[in-house]
Order: sequence, then C-alpha cells, then structure tokens
Amino acid sequence: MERVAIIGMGQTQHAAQRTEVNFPELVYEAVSLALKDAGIGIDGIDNVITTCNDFWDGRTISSMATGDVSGARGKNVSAVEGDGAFGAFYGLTRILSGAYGTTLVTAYSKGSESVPYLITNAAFDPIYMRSLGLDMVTSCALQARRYMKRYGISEEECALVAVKNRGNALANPNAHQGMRITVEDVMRSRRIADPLKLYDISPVSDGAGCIILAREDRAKKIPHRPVWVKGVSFCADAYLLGDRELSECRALEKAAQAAYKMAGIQDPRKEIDVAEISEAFTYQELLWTEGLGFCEKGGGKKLIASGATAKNGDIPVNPSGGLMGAHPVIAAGLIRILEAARQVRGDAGDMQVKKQVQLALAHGVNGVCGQSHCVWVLGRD
Amino acid sequence: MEDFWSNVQPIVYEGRIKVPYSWQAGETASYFLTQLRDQGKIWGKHCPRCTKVLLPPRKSCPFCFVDTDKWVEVSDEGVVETFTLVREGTPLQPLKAPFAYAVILLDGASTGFVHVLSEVEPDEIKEGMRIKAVFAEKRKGSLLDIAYFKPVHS
Amino acid sequence: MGKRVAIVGTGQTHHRSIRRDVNGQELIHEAAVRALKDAELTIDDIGGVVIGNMDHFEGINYVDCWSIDGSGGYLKPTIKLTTGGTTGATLAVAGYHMVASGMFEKLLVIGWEKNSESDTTGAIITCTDPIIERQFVAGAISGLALEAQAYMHRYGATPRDAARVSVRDRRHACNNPHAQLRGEITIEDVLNSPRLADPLRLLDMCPRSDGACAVVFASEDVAEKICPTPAWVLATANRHMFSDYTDVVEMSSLLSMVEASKELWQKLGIREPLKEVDVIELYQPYSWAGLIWIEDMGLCKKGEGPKLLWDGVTDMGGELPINPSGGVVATNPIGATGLIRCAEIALQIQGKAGARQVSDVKLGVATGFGGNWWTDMLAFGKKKPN
Amino acid sequence: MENQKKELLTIHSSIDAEQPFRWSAGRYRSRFLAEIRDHKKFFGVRCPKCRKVYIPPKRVCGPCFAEMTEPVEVGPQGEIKTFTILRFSFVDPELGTAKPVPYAFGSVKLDGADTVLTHYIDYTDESNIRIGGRVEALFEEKRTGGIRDIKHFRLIE
Repeated sequence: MERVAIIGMGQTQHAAQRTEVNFPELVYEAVSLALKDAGIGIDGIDNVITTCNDFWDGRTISSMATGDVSGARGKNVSAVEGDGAFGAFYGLTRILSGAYGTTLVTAYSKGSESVPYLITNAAFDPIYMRSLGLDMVTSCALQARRYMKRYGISEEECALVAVKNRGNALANPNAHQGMRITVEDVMRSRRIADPLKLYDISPVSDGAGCIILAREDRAKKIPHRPVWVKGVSFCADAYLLGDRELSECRALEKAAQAAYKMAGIQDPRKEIDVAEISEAFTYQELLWTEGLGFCEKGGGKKLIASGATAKNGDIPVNPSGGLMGAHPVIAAGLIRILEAARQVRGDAGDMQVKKQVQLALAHGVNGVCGQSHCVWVLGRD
Repeated sequence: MEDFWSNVQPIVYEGRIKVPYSWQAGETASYFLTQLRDQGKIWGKHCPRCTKVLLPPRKSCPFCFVDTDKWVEVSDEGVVETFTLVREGTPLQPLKAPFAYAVILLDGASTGFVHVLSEVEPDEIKEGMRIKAVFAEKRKGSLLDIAYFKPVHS
Repeated sequence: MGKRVAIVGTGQTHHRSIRRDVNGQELIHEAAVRALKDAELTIDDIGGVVIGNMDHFEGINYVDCWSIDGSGGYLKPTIKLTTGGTTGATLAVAGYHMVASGMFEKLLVIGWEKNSESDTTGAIITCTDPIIERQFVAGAISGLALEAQAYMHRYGATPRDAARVSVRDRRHACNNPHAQLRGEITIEDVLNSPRLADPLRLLDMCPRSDGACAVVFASEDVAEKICPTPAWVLATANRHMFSDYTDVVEMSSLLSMVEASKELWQKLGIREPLKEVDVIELYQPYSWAGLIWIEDMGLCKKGEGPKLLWDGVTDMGGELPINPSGGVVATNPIGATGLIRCAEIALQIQGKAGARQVSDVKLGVATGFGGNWWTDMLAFGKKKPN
Repeated sequence: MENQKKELLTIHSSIDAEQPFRWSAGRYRSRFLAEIRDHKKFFGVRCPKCRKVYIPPKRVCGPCFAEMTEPVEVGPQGEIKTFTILRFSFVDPELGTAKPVPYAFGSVKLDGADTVLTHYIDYTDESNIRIGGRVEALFEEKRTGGIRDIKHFRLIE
C-alpha cells in the first residue's frame, strides 16, 4: 500500500446543544482548524469527502449543505452517509487510487435538533420490526443483557467504563460530559432500559470533525509529524437482531483482523499503544475490546478492572473520554481517528498517555448494536 | 462587523418532516403477515444451503445469498434468549413502560424473533423462560397481530 | 499509481412504477443476483458492497446496514453513499476509486429506489433548507421548471423543441426490455399532456420507479479473466457546485456540467466530444435537459441544442446517439438511475445491448444529475487504458 | 390458501408519524430573519474577495472559501430571475397533506444582491409574471422571525 498520512485535523467544541450555529457553520469551524493545523490553504486540498446522515439532519441529501464550507467548490467531491470513519475510508481510497494527492474529510452531527429515538427507530425494518417501537437504547439494552449474561458481567463492572471515560473527558477541552463519578453514581442513575442506566449511555452531542489525508510526497511539507495510516478495514454483520449472536461482534473481529494484517500487527494487545473506540454504551467498550482482540471473549471486564485500559495503563482505551465525553453521532468515528492521531503525534495535551505511542487504533460504528465496524490503525513511522 | 452577525438571539425553527409512507411487504412477508392475521400461524422459511429456518421469513437467505425454499410452520411457543425491561418508555412503543422487549427463539425456528412480553411480573422474566404468543383480537396483517408473548405456566 | 478498473458485470431489475411483489431488500437482491450471474461470479468472490439511495423516499435510516439481507453484504465491508439524483453515478465513481486503490479486487455496487413508497415530490422537497426555502418549492419538478423557463427566455427555445427529446427517448425505450415506459409518443402528445409547472408538462418529465441496478467493478488483475470485453473506466469528474439553491442565479446553463465535462474531456484528451464520443447515457430527468445540458457538455454551442435534436444527431443511427436505453424519461428509480446509465454504457461497450446496441462503441459517457444542480460523469472505453 | 398466498400487503406509516426538528438558523441567518422581523429590512453579506453580496447571508463564500463579515442592506425591491407556476398535486412534507395549487414561485434578485431569494410571487393575472419583472416584498403584519414574515413578492409595474 502506498503511504498515506493524516496531516491535519480539527474539531469543534462539542456540546449538548450549539444553538448559535447551523450545521454548515459547525463544519466550517472544524475545517478551518484542520487547514490551520496542516498549515495549508484550501488550494492544497485536491478533493473532498463529506459525511452526514439525512435522518439526523432532517434533510434529504443533507451533504448539500456542507460542500461549500468543506471547500469543495471547483473540486471533485463525494458524500458518504454513515459514520465518519467510513467517510474517511473512502477519502483514503481516493488517494490510493492515484487520482488525488490530498483528501479533506468532514463529518458532523447536531443531535440536539432531532428526537433521537425517532431517528434510530427509523433504522428498523418497516415491515418486520418498526412497529415494535425499538430504538438505539432499547435494542442495545437487549445486546447488553445478552452479553453480560453470557459472560457473567455485572452492571458494576460495566459502570467502570462510565467512571473511566467520563473522568478522562475532564482532560478533554472539546468534550462536554467530563465528570468525576463513582460506580455507585452510575448504579444510582436513572434506569432507562435494564441493564442500561443514564450514565451507561453516551450523550447525543452537537459537533463536527475534519481530517486531511495526504499521499507521502504531500505529507512531508507540513509543520509537524505526519501520522501514517498503517491499516484500515470495515465489515458488517447480518441486519436483524435475531440473526446475530449479540454477545459477539463478528464484524468487528473481521474488520480488526483485516486492518491488523495490513498493518503487520500480530499481537494487538502488545503492539497497539492506545485505542479510541466508539462506545455509545458502557458494555460496548468491554465487548469491542474483545472484538479488537485486546483480550479473549468475555475478558473485557477483566481488562478494565486490571487498569490496563486506564489512561496510564498499558493499553489505554479512550483517553479522550470517548463517546461518553461527547457523541456527535455521525462525527464520532472521525473524531476517534483524530484523537488517536493526536496521541501518535504526541500533542494530545492533558489527554496524552504516558507511554510513547507507536501505534494507535481508532474505531467507528454504523447501525444498531454495532452491526458495522470500521477499524483504523495509525502509526508514527 | 462580526458583532453584527453574532449580536443576535439565535433563531430556531421548529418544524417537522411528515412524509407518509406505504411499504410494499412483497410476496414473502405478505404470506407471513396474512397467515398471522387469518390463521394465527407463524411461518418461517427454510434455507436449502445452511438449513436454517429463518424467522421472520426471507425470500433469500441473508447468510447464504440463495433463495429460500420451503415454508416451515414454527410454534407459537419458545424461549426467551435475552430481554430488556424498559423503564422509560417512548410514545412509539406498543405497550406502556414498564414492559419488556425480548429476543425469542420459537420452537422450530433457527433465528431469533424480537417482540414484547406482557402478563408477566418484571422480576419473573428470565433467559430460558418459556413463552407463548398472544394474538391480537383485531388483526390487520401486521407484526402487532401478535399482541405480545406471555409466560407458559406449566 | 492505482489499478486500472473495469465494469465486468451488470444487472437490473425490471423497473415498474410499483413493484408490489418485492420489498426493498428483495428488489436489491434481484439486481445483485443478476449482476453476479452476468459476471459469472458468486457472492463469495465479492470483496465489498457499495450501496446508495435517498433515505426519505423509503423512510429507512442506515440503509447500508438494513440492505444486508438483500445485498449480500453479510460479513463484508459495506458502505453507503448518497448525493441525491447523482447517487447512482456517485456510487460508480466510488466503485472505481475503491477498486483502483487496491483495497478491493471485485466490488459490488448497488443503486436502488422504491419511489412508490412515498410521494416523490413531498420527500424530495426535504432536500432544501428547512428555514429559508422548503416552504415554497415543489421538488425536482419546480427546480427544473425554473431552469427551463430561464433557458427558454434566454435562447428562444420552445416547448416543441423540448418535446422532441421526450419523443426520442420514448422511442429508444421501446428497444429496452428493462424500461418502465415502453410506448412511442408524439410531439403533440407531449404538448397536450397535463401542465405540471410552467413550461413543463407531464410527458416532459421522468416517471418515478421501483428499481435497482447492480454493477461489478473489478481490477485489472482479474477483469479480463472475468469478462472478455470489460468496460474500462477511463476517467471520472464531478462538481457539486452549490450548497444553497439561493446561490444559483444563472439558470440557463448547468454550471456543474460545464466544469465537470471540461475536466472529463481534458482527462480523455478529447477536443470535439460530438465526434469522438460514440454514445452517451445522459441523466436527463426531463426533456429540456436534453437540450440545455448537451450544450453545457460542449456537444454544440449554447442555444444550438434544439438544432442537434431536430437534425437527428442524437437519435439511434445518428452521429452521437444519446440514451439508447430510453434514459430517465422512460425509467427513474432515483438512487439507481445514475448507475443504470453506467450499466447501459458498459453493455454498449460489451456489445450486449441487444436491440438498443449502437454499432462499434469504443468510448461511452455516463452522467448523473442531482443534489443542488450537481453533475457526476464517467467515461468508459473498450480499450484498456495505458 | 393459494389466494392468500397472492395477497400482497402494504404497510402504512401511522397517520401521526412525524419527525420533529429544531433547526438552528445560525448566526448569519438569525440576524437576517431578525432584521426582516424587526425592521422589514434585508441584510446580505459581502465577500471580501469577489465582492459578491450573498442573500440570504452566510459565513463562507463557496467559490472563494473566504469568510464574510461585511453586512450590506439590499432590496426591498428586485427583479424576477426565473419563475414557474406550480399546478400539480404534491404532499407538503411539513404537514403530510396536499399542498394547495396553483401558486407561483420564483427566484428574486433583490437590488444590490448577487444571489437570489426563493419565494412566492403574487399574481392576479399570471400572464403578467415574466423574467425581469420588478417586484417588492410584502411583509406580514405579525412577524415571528421566519421566512414567511415575507408574505410574498408582488409585481410593481
């Protein structure tokens, strides 16, 4: 694979509600920061990929609104619908195809503008599922219980994720749900759909992110260390919840294995230095760490309990606070890539992990109960 | 001059999208739903390659990409594979919270069927519990022709 | 440099105004199965799925995930793209880049729509800004009417000129077994059909359809082994020029077509497209586009589109046949429409277009139109590019 | 049995199904709408590079990718750039019911602006509407900060 690097990145201040901006204005904030970070003007961008979701935006072809603010005028441009990590994948292939030297990728969400349970209920098949009224929270509650029952995981063990990530988010100036809480706080928070309680559930945020990808020759002219893309893959599982074994994440396993193979990784637990993953719910961080091969199946609870995934553990997971700190839905995976890249660059500020980061992992999700996963491995060399 | 644009109370437009939809069920789902409606029977479909009985029935097998062949009647009884007790409801749900959603493995089916549970005390619900479909009195060819599943008390 | 990429198989459903016999996933499956059969491949040969439609036509969110039951994407990479009417062409452009990148050897690209499941105009209105514009417009028809009105005013073309385009495409559609509207119409039929939005009448406009199209893209490593005459992707170019409809002031030209085609001809080394291109499948959602956009594409000078039409240059047997398939005014499952254009060009290059075959096609062009006056273009050739 | 097999069902969305939204107008358009509401005035914004005046205003000029800040008052009169009269029946996606037709709408370029506003054009005799026709905005008595504070544009010749 030809070498491609992340040369610029920007993200907005994320918040529960950013009433003062519309979503093009939100995206422009992230794009301006990314260009500044890369030390280039819009002329340095060869092509553009925007990422969005028409349902969350309340607008069909909502990519329309963010082309100009992403600098797409006069350029080749396309639009991925789904998580930003998938959008970035298409942006990467446009460079690898030889067609372009740089790609600017944007993703955003203004969750505050919609009613999330209605938006996610629309993900269920209108003939066989939708009238049951399921949404993201209730369907993930089914998955949570299936997984916890199978491996004997307690609610308290899941709560550790909320404690860790919301704590980590205190060091993240872009996050809005940083808080110092205890397992008891999580256990006492409102019960929404057993076993999920309020603090088990990530917020829905307003925010945007932008990264700039560049071919090797174009990556050498930037003011800081390029972050190399070492491996990337994605994969989807069956659609209906009843068609899947919800206590596993086979699609993530497949995506991770393919990304590791590309990156030449044999033992992810040892070789990956830090991971930024999409844990919309606490149980998901445990389950995803298993799918990523950081531990054996059912071992997610031990991994967190051992402190290994803490900020200064030997495989820190979500030092930025992850989705628990801020969850602009469609931008979430792109922001994970961005946070992982900052760790590689060593400029993650108070979020920077102690160990030197050679390889970092980022992860995005599409669909309900982690149906589709995208895994990125980023490296220093 | 930037003040001109920022010194203003942000305006929020409260609107909605209200496009009516009419989804065609197609031949396979239509048979399944009319059988629910008219006969109170639950039918799955068999995949000739993986031999799974798919419930709800599909025209082609999502795992094997081949057309399914035989219709197989499955039982209206089965076991709870997993469930959640919904404490905070939404207006979309067919029952008032607290109620439970469950993934149900009906006898004779190979895949899980998602539906709601009722006539059951919350702390009674367990994985492996046997349950039975309760059909709605007025049926109209929809998934909710099964009103809910309830425990089988043997 | 990236891999060279070709289309090695295509499949289309039979497109109808309503397909009651299948749901959306089953419609997708029908096209996917046909494309694989055409390429003599199985789903196990496919490395990933690229899919697209417009969410609000069917009211289904996360279609990449939902469609797995039909698309064959189970335990494969699946990604969704949406750019409105351009979606189908956007998908083909994505299929090209993803295979050219070396990340996939064989990719299944699927565009689909079940336009019967909602009011097409009602759903498409939601593409406009909800605060500034949505309350006035009437979807694609109203926007296209504005364009036709401006063009007519500036260049003096007439509804009769536009009607000639519908007559051509509906005649061509009689040769296409997949087309929805098969039956010739006359100029008078068009001019006497019901008024929709001045100056547009019913027979100036495309229908709405249920349909899907699937295309297999393969890299140079395997393309010729799969297919004796692969349709090689020679170039792509696109422009999504505007974010706001209110920025579109001059409506007698399609600026995205002007810019994208300029780039496409430059990449191909073409100076006179009318002479050098053998066939075009134009995403032409209404008759007037068959006049305006071929000018913007550089087939003739501005204002001369009608002459080209009346001279029969774009008819079957003419110098540059446009829409041998009958095009969009005969069939329009919106998210599939741009990809159908590509599939039809591939059939022309492969010599598999049956009664609609144009003789000796070496170079064909497919276009997509959608979004906010956007254009996506692809050129396909018989000869493997250097 | 055979007959039942052939019955093809259609599942309808429920009559009250809707997705409510709270769309932010953003800084520029909030000011734009507030000026219409409070002063019956139109404010656009000028691009520092190409000098184009955008209405409705926004932060970024697409072609220049330049940030715009300079407010410019435009209108209230202008000309019709293009228009149509809508005659066919379609669903208003905000209400879920048929929108009343016919009505005229078009692109109006306000004096001093380089882009257009899309709005209703009032007419008593449709043959009077033409491209290049002069129009002015008619404002509602009770204004709430939405684009419908402009009732419509009316012909002034």
